[in-house]
Amino acid sequence: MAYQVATPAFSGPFEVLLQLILRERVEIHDISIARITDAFLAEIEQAAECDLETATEFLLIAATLVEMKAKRLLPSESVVDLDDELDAVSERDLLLARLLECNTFRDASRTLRRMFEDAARSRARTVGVTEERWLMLAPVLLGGVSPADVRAACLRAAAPGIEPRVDTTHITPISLTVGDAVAELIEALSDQQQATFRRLTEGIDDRLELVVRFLAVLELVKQGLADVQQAITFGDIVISWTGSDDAEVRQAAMAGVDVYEG
Amino acid sequence: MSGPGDPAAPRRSSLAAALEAVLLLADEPVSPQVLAAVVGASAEEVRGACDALAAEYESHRRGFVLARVAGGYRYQTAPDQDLYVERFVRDGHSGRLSAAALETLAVVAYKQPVSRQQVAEIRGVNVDGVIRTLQRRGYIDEIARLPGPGQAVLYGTTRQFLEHLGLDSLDELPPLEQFVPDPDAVETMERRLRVVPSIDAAHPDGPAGDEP
Amino acid sequence: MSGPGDPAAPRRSSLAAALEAVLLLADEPVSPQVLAAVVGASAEEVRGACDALAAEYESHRRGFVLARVAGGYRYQTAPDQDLYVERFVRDGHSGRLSAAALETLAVVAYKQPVSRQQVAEIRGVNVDGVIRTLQRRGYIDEIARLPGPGQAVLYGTTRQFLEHLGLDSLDELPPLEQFVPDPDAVETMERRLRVVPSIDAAHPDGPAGDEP
Repeated sequence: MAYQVATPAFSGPFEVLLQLILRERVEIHDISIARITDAFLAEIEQAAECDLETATEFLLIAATLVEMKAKRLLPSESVVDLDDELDAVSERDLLLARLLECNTFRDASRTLRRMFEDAARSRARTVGVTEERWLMLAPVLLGGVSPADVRAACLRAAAPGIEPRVDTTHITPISLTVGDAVAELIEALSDQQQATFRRLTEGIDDRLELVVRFLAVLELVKQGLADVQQAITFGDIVISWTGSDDAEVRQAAMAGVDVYEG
Repeated sequence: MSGPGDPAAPRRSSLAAALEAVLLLADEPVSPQVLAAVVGASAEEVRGACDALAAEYESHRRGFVLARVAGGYRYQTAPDQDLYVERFVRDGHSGRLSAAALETLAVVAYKQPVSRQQVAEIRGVNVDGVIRTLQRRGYIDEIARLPGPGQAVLYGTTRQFLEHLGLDSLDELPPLEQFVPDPDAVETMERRLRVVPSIDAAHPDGPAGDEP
Repeated sequence: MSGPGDPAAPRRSSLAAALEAVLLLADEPVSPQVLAAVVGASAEEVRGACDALAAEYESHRRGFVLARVAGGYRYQTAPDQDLYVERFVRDGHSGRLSAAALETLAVVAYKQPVSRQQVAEIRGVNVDGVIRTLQRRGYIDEIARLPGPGQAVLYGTTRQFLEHLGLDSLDELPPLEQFVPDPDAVETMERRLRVVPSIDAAHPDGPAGDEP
């Protein structure tokens, strides 16, 4: 019911560099600097909260890469300045170390996500005491409650998404988020391997719903999970599954598709 | 924690398990009609399954019973465990306000004077029982009545409420907006907290603003 | 009615029934020590009885489970009833954490106590906003302060974090080593970052197709 806007997960310059190195399978000095810059700029543009500090980080990394590349391109002198070389090595090691750390916590966070999701399937009874006779017996009902808790409770009571009674008659309801649609598509495509967009959206005539599904297809392509072909303009769009059939990999892919939370 | 149980275990109806799960989370009696809609069975089937469950718990002398209260079902402690339950509650291990009850109290605190109906609109659930408890425990009280037919009671918080929170006056309650994350959320919450227009009209100087 | 329950039904210990009653009223995980004091048994006996109850519920495929979480026991719905439960509660569970927030949470979970500055260094971005979100959600909190000027706040995960992950303690987090890239991956990254111009000649300016 609630609108959810899916935006790409913004997870830092290391993440972007990691993507470039691991996914695109190129050596750092083989990437054109323009491509790196494009990728960084694209990332910055998409980032919901990009501050000066973040931009600076990106610049720093880009500059480091430029420097590394420049060194690489220069004709190698027979006499190499040892200091320069050491600098280059330690720079690289530092970058490598940070990339490794980034990679480690990214994987750890995906496992956390899975644990959260598994745990969410089982909900705790937090009802507490319901019978009035017991409630009247309790020494302090407000034990440990602070003014801030009261404020939080009031905001919670009024917060969106808690109960479905918002008056939504003035907006067109979207029953499906891009995230949902991606999950649906992954399910369908990994099963059928190939399908046309027309077939995947059979029976759907709401335009918004179609758009949501189309965005989901683009998201899959971006995640490297699908290929799209269209033989002629306005022809059928054929979507082929290129992702893994491993459920874990698919879940990891889902973690990349994110609903941004303020 | 999860997983299929031991295969030799007796086949329990999946309806019973679904009802157990739903009722475990219910903080007020749930009617057979609501249960039926949730688990996808008829109210008749639900009633049968609930009664069977209640009988099963009783014959196994469990510590809880499935009681039929106010036209619905809810879990309660078995009467023969009163001794332990009383100790548990008296020692302050439980009996704090549930999150739901605290929300009701908070809405009253910030929106007072406010009617039961208005609180229910904001919370999205019936709050009669909670309001009664809060009033009997001295945290809220009747502070005015709406004019016009029906004369709905308007509630506000009490001195005792302030004392328990260590506050001198309501002005010391942290302002709602200061802590709100982003403009979108503020707007949504504002909209949700806005009292329904029809009531507003009947109550011009009422709790429409944000002032506590 | 003898119910479809266990064949060896009737003889249940009164300890089990007392625990069932008390746990029904608990609004957070209750430690074996507290349970022991309330029901008048040893913590050891309580643990044994709770584990037996949990096994019994599971083998009978009840709609609820007795889970061990954050150092205590509590009733939860059985994971396989999530469909019905979802339909019934419809609460704010949908607010998934963003990938950025989740990665920050992972850093805090594994590195705690850790300062904002340290987290930012690892993540390579300013994390102020995300830290605030995580704190507001109740997953992390200030747990100490660095000595010396400035007294930077050190963050750690909360009990609620454990509860939401369904963990008994932080020891149950999968070891971080498990996520460290394997030597092959490290080597690949290393090679791709290499600047030493030794194989320059063999490697003109083209895409490196031969990389693994």
